Amino acid sequence: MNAEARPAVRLASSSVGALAAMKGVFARDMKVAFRQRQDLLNPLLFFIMVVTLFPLGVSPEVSFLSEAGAGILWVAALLSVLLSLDHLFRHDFDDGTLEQLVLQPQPLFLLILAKTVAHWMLTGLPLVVLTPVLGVMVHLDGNSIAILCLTLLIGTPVLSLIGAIGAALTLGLRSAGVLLSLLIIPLYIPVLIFGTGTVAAAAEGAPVGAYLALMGAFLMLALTLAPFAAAAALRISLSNG
Amino acid sequence: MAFDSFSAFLTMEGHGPYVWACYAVFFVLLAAMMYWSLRARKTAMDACRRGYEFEADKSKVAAPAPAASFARVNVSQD
Amino acid sequence: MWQIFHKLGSPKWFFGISTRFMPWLLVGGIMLLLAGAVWGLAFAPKDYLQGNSYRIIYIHVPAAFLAQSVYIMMASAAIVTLVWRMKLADVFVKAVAPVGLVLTFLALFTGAVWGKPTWGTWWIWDARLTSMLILLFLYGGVIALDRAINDEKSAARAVAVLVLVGVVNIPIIKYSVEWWNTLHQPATFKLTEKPSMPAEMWVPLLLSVLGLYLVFGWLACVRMQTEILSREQRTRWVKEFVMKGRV
Amino acid sequence: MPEPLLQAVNLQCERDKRILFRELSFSILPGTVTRVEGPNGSGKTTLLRMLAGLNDAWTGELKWCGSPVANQREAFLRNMLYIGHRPGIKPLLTPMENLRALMAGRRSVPDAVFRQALQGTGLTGFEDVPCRNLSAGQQRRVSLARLLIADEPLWLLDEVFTAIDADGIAALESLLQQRAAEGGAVLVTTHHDLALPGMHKLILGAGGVSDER
Repeated sequence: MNAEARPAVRLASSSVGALAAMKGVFARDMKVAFRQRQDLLNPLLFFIMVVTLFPLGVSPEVSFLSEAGAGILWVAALLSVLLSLDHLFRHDFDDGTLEQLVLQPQPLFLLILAKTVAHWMLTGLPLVVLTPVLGVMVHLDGNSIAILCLTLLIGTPVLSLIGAIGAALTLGLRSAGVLLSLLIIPLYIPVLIFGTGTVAAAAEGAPVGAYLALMGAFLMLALTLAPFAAAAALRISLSNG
Repeated sequence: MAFDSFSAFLTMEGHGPYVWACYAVFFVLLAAMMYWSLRARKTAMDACRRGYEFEADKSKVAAPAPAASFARVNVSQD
Repeated sequence: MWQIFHKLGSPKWFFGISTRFMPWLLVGGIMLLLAGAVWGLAFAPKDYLQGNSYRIIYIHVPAAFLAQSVYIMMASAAIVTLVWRMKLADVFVKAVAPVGLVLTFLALFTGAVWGKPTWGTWWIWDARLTSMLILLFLYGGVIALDRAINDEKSAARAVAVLVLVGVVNIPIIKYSVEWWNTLHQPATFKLTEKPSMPAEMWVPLLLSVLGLYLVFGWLACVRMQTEILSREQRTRWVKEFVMKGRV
Repeated sequence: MPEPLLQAVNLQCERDKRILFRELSFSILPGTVTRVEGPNGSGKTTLLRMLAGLNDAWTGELKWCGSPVANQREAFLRNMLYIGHRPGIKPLLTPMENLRALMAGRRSVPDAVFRQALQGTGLTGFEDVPCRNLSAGQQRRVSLARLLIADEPLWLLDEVFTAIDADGIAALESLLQQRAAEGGAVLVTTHHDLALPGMHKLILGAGGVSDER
């Protein structure tokens, strides 16, 4: 066969924009989640149950609860996010869609960012919405509840973003769930400290603007760095699998 | 010397047990870590040596791995 | 340039050079460490505030100092692993992580024991002790991840990512823990912060810090050699070293 | 001689201290079908994953249209289609939704085209049924529907004939041949007895090469 007989190869040069690709990832994750609505309730139920344990296990007294309430809610929220992280990449990894995600001609960290945003909308955001109800149940006053919601609103995306790194690192390992907690909890400590500290400061009547700004800085830092680390970790885990 | 007598050195005005316990744990753990590390290296060397000797043995009777036949294995014991 | 870099990263080269230096590291390290300890225990003057319990400083500070700088060293090696894929760098991270864990534990243990005569309690949620505890968790995570991944190349790179994420977090953790500490309790006097230390006090401290550095160097060499032996078993030079005892 | 699409120079891959292959060099020319052959454990899947960029535990050089893949990752990915062991299909989504999600990061394709592709793979009537209600072969067909609309010149297909019936296999074979005639390049691994006229072969040795370096 001579060369002229072959049709020339046509190389595709343009793909869709990164934003459209991110939208596609986000829309797919949302659709999958809503096909299994009952699973969306799990972190919320877990959140409520952990909070319930404290009045039962420590003390139902108003003075204790109103003092410790913000911390209890923050720890419970942190644990529920942690619980949901294992699923962030696992199902995609098992059915092969994660390979196809990595092979999209797009910057991987942006796709991971889209996935993380979807994860936050499905776990972190509902927790924030539920917080006022639980805040009333642990006798927090109105101002504290408002500040608490605000700190959770800024803090839970950070939890999802840092968690994505851990989920990517432990992908495909046995006992990945426990390992994930071991890796991620130390990294969650600053967010927890500032989240509860802000509420405590507000309860003492101190201005909280600076603390909220600092938490916002955490969020910005996590938004810029975490997707890169998660993308690197994901490539390593896929290479292994 | 910061102490008047050897017994004062040991008791350190009541702080002796804390100080000596710290030093003991520190040096014991450090020594243990050094010992373990040395032993691990020796184990690794031995494993290598065994590997080479096994290889040397095997090369004398180098036979290609047989192809899979999927023949049933007779397990009857009569 | 690249040739030199490559040579520096070659396990064979490392094996030769480290075998030559190790006796010096070991002897020097132990001598310095013992000199620092004897001087600190018997000859340094008593602290007017804390009495003799402060003598724990001569092992607490070296352990705490090393524990933190080992993590920084691991982070530097992690960058080298990820960017240049130098074999020695990930051998280093894998080899020294358990040493870092033990040193962190020692810093915590000596800190706690020191706390008993000073504060009257074994454990206090002091900023330094708390961030040491978190450092212990970070080391634990690194070791757990390394053990969980079978393939050693993937393990090295995954651990490198984790160490780097951790090192970005360390200043944040330190800062937040200090802030949290001031929020919950008024600052009492700190264990190791002295307005001014007379030379008879800090010279032995310097000796023991240096000594522990050298002992750490020796430990790192031994453990890296162990790791290299099992990784490079199939190369000719390892075979020669194992069978004939020289590189 | 046309310029090779993909060129591999001195590939070496080691897995769990075992060298799968080394000094492996080959070129993939446009207009060819190449079958990767070798016994179980010889590294066929690993090779394909390496070429696709999923596995990076290897040394050597990979060139796309003459320059290293690493320098033009996105351009390479845009022109490469990989279908692996795992079909990449979400069981909770319908075939239509799956195809949409798979193509979302590549190019925009109207729904009518997806429907046509699904019909082409024999899934008429199943377009909007969740994939978990489909059989293994049908799920495989969903991912193969991408081949009917692919504009990527390089296809890497790992065991794609698995769970496909005899008629389907025959149709797929002619699809691969047609693609090659159009100027595409196809790399397949299969245990099915694939024999296309003019097919190239890439033979990997038995695993366990572990002599001295």
